[in-house]
Amino acid sequence: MIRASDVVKRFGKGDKGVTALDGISLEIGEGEFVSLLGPSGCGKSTFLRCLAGIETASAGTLLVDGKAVDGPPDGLGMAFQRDALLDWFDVLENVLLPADFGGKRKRDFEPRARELLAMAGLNSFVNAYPRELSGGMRQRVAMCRSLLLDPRLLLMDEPFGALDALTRDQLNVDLHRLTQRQKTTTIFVTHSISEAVFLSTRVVVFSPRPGRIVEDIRIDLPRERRLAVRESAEFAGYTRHIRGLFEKMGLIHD
Amino acid sequence: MIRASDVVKRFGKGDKGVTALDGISLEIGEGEFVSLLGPSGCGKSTFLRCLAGIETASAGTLLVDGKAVDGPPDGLGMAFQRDALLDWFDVLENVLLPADFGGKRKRDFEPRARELLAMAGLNSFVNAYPRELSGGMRQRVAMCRSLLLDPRLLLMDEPFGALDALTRDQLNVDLHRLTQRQKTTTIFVTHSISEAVFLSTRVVVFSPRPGRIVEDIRIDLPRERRLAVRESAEFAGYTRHIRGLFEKMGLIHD
Amino acid sequence: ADTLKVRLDWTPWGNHAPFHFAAQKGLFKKYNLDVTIDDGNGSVATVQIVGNGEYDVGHASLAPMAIARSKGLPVKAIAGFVQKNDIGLLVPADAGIKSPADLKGKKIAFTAGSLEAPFIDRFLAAGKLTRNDVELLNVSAAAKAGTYMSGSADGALSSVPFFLPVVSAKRKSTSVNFADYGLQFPSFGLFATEKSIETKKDALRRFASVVAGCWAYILNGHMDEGAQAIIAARPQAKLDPAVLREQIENIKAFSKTKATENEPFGIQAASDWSSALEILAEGGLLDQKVTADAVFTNDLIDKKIVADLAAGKF
Amino acid sequence: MPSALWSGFRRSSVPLLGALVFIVLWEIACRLFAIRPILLPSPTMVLRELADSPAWFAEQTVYTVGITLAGFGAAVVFGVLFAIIIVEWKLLERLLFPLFVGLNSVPKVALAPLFIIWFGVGDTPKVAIAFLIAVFAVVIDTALGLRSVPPDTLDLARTLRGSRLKVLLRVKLFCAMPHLFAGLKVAMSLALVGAIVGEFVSSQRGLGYVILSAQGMFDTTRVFAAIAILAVVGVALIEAVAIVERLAMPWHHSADRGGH
Amino acid sequence: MPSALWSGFRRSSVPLLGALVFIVLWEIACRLFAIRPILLPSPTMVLRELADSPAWFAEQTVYTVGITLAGFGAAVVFGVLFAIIIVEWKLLERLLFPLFVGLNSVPKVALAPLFIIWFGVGDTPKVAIAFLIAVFAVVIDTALGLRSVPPDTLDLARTLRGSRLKVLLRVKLFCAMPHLFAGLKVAMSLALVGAIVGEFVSSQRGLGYVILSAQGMFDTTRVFAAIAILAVVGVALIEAVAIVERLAMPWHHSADRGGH
Ligand SMILES: Nc1ncnc2c1ncn2[C@@H]1O[C@H](COP(=O)(O)OP(=O)(O)OP(=O)(O)O)[C@@H](O)[C@H]1O
Ligand SMILES: Nc1ncnc2c1ncn2[C@@H]1O[C@H](COP(=O)(O)OP(=O)(O)OP(=O)(O)O)[C@@H](O)[C@H]1O
Ligand SMILES: Cc1ncc(C[n+]2csc(CCO)c2C)c(N)n1
Ligand SMILES: [Mg+2]
Ligand SMILES: [Mg+2]
Repeated sequence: MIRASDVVKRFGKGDKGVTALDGISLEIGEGEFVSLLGPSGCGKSTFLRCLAGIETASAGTLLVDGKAVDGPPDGLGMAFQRDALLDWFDVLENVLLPADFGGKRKRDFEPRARELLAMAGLNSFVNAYPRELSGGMRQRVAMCRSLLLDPRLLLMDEPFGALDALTRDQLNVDLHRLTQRQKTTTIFVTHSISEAVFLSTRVVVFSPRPGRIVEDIRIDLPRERRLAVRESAEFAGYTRHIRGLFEKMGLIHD
Repeated sequence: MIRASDVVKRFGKGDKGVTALDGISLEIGEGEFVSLLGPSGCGKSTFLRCLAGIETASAGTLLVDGKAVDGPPDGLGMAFQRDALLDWFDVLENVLLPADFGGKRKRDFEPRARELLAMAGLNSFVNAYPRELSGGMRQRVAMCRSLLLDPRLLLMDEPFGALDALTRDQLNVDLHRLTQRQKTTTIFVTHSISEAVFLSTRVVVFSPRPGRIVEDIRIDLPRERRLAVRESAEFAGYTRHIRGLFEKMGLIHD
Repeated sequence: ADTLKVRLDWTPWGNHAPFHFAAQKGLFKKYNLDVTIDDGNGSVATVQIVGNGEYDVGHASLAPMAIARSKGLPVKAIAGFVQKNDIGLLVPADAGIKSPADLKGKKIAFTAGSLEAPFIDRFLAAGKLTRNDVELLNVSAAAKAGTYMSGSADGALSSVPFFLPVVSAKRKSTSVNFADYGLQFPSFGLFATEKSIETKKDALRRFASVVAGCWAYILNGHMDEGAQAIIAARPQAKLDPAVLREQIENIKAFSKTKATENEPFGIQAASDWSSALEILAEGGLLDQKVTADAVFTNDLIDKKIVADLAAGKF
Repeated sequence: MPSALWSGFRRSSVPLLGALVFIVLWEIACRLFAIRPILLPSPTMVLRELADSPAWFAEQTVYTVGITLAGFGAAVVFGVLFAIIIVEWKLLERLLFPLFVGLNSVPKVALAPLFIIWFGVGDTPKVAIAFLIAVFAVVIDTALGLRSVPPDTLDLARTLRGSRLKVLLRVKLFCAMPHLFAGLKVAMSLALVGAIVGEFVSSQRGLGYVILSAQGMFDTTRVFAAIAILAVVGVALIEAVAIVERLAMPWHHSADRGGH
Repeated sequence: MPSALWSGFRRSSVPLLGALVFIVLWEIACRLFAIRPILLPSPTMVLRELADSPAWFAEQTVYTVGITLAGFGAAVVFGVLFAIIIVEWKLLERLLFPLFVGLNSVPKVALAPLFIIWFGVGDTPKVAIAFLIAVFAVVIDTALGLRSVPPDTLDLARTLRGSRLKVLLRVKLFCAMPHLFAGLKVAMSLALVGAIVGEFVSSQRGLGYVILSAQGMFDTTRVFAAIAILAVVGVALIEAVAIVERLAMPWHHSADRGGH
């Protein structure tokens, strides 16, 4: 579904410029769930933005469904790192936005929106304005919005960064079920190694800026995952391996 | 240093109102490092904002240094959940802002600012504008800013939420050393149980909205902590206990 | 030399000939005066501004000056140059309009705030018409000519000597004059505040007399010289000498009344003023009763200077 | 409720106080320096003038306000549309905006005579002048507003692949609203001035006509009576815009609840 | 560098094209309908008029621009200060703002003769009129801008316990800048109109005087020559504001780099 070869992204020019991505090559098939892990500032968000067609790569080719990306692809759902809620709409309207923009009748999607909000534990905030929400609540609204139209390609940039462990676990389970059922191709940026391993069919680890792929790890855990899988030895193996990769990249002095 | 009794905070009026904090009583001594843990939307940020004097409690008393809070207390450093960087200043100027606002000569604090930025791994972005930074880099700048003047009271609202495990560990160590050395009284909101245990002298767990204190746990680990402490049995005991509290609050279905 | 600041009624037109002529001939200097001449934008503004002491002397239609006097502005006429009412209705020459009676159903442009406005009813009444028998269009002074020449109006009320020459080039016109229908009051002349009359009496006398003398000289067959003097003083204004000359020529017909016919130029008649004040009062334009002696003085006309200059003895 | 009434009263009493102080100072100055009424009438004289023929003044005011609102309405409709066009199509901006700025720099007072020839002497030229004077502020402020969408929000809109129209209606217009209303306030004030200028050029009615005719007769008191009405009408019209603004942006209120 | 030149040329050629089309249409209309020059002169006639005495027109233009800039400068200084005052002190806002709105609604054209009496016949009354006409837009837009600080940023400023002055200088003014510049553009355009209105009332120089005296001679061609100059000057002055705007907000550029 996605094929990146030697994607380079530079911001600015010359000496003062910053190379965010430096030769990313990656293939992602239909229905895969790929997590991107990497140090802060390594270019994960930039890569998602290139895929979403809101940033253009400086070099290399980036194909989605065999076509070069030159704008947001069909059936895209995206959750931004900074939630990007619209202050002037209430929570429900924010979630219904993709339907509205997609030219669909909002009324038809209201049940779906309410269902997603309920899943995210926001039943009682359906009619609140974004300014009245806590940081984690905003993130959850943004997540619901990205899921509203059952996207074929789901790009999520640290959607659970501001959530407590419990809510996060809950949403991990829900997201896993959802993407499994719909066979959604998902690219998921996170800083939680266990979250990445739990959710993914593959985990891609980026090096510090300029972002390069350090390793592309296939996660061979059962397709259907329950939280209990995190107690398994394989799971621990994967997380340990990834943690090792991180430690090799930088040294922690204390 | 801090004494809260029966602090209540309600937003809005009547039926449509939301009770964010419902009877918080808490005492925090000089030099303590207290982490607040709790589900998303339970009122952690609201509590910090009340302490910082930018939100007024609806009921109850809140004393800092024996005085009722009616504005930001002396020697306050605060890192907001959404970084609150100023778009029109570059990174260095953003970090120097507390000096500037405090009526001090910016030049005197420039070495300190550069030192903090270096610690946060941002040496090469000293003169970048906030728009050119990644999410995690913005958070780190905001953290440096809160530390610039060696505050007596440090309030941090999920300062490391957007950081990868490695950078996070590094900054945990650095923050621990810093607050230890300066005996900074710190109140620290996080969603990471292990981070809370690692850093804190006490961990306070909030219940879901309306926020109440579920348990106030003293962390009896050596005053000086190294990362290795996380491998200790006591450490695991604390994290397990806290996780248990969370699980009692809500049930994860999968 | 005594300095005098003069404000004129309008932007350059034929009416300004004696001022620029006197300056050009060095007559002000000769009579020990240092004169600055500023253009204006309407008699009303000139009366207000001069009346409040910004200038030493003003040149404007004197009827508005009398009205201002009655409302408490301490101004007085010191010379009368255009002593017949110059306001009239301009109509196309081929329209067959000879008197107000012919105006039924016509569109007439006028300017609110200028002196024709309060007398329109009485002008129409002279032809046994009322306001409802015609269509009155209020347009600003600047828009009047365009409205008239483009045919949007069948007639326009304005200063005849000013207006006729300019529009005639494009639309052959004649005038029906207010003065011929009982609406007689003085038009352009010099005036000053009582204070400056007191403090600068001598300088003002020389000034008024020089201007009056020059007017007499110009109207006495030296109209081209007058026109040329205006053009020389305002070289960039692209003034048309033919139009200026015609304006000056037209003014001549309005310059004297029966009562002043044989007086030196600039001298005003108390009888003229009394009847004018009556007419103004009937129009409801005067607040307090004013007497003729209060609104004018002939003390500031030095007959000798006027006579000398009128005779071309510069 | 009585307390709400009381606070409402206190809220409006302060501006009234400001105006009152101004008027009293003016009255005192007039008496102290014995200023001639033809130069500057005292407030009591102006009030007496107004009290003498309130119905007539009201009639003139209604006419002028009508012209103002018509010009303002046209400026809002055209100004917003033009702003949208130049913001949406860069090329059209480069093509049309300088032309628009140029045309706007032409003083309407100078063009007014032509307006009468083009539009006749009815209400149209007055509305046109009010419109022309007011429209620039609407265009500039709306264009700024439409461009003030935060980058994050623009990115979101792009990924949702909404039609330009949807992005405009759901995102840009909302972002533009505070700016739009600032522009509307300036425009309202300018439309009122424009209506007066229009009436100066040609009119049989309205406050502009009142001012012009009164000036011609040195009736400064009446001029100031009309000016006083204009001041009050100006405040009322702008307050009306502010009320619409508050109604149109409920989400701004909810922010107030937070206690900032 | 040559490519930069070329792109600069292309960039400016589009607006020129817009103006050119407009002028050509106007010329064609004049010839086609044989419009009398006294009603509407053709562009060629206007150009010839300008070419006849360029130095003189330049002199008048310089004078008018001087008045405009003086009035504009005063409006910026006073307008920004007034906006700061009403934003910083709620009570002063309630006290002064309605008064200000009321005074602003008074048409300056009606007050103009009084201005001469108050300020004399020099440049001051003209500058005062330009100032008064321009200042409202500055106040409204700056006040909006000063109030547009995001809540997060306000919270930050409060926790830093900076003096009000610091908050103003480091936060509010920066937030206000885009709004301020929108206001300045409107104000610049109004100051130009104000200078002309001022020159109408009393002046021996400047483009306003040119228009007035040309109107007196029914020299419509010259009126349009002055109007044409005003249009060009208006575009230039507003472009100048836009250039200062770009220089004053470098952080907005850096955002462009991101490719939004
Ligand atoms: N608009 C921009 N202009 C200039 N540089 C930019 C811009 N956006 C991103 N960068 C740079 O690109 C690099 C990668 O940024 P990116 O946001 O992709 O990081 P990230 O991996 O998402 O980090 P984080 O985990 O902290 O969000 C950073 O060094 C950043 O400074
Ligand atoms: N300005 C506001 N207006 C109305 N309600 C608010 C406002 N700010 C916060 N709330 C409500 O108060 C509650 C607590 O919010 P708070 O931001 O303190 O949560 P939090 O514990 O920080 O959550 P998170 O971990 O998601 O950041 C939430 O239910 C939120 O909806
Ligand atoms: C464009 C224009 N400019 C000047 C005048 C001048 N003017 C000279 S005398 C007179 C009448 C005064 O009673 C007027 C108005 C005008 N008419 N139109
Ligand atoms: Mg990122
Ligand atoms: Mg929070």
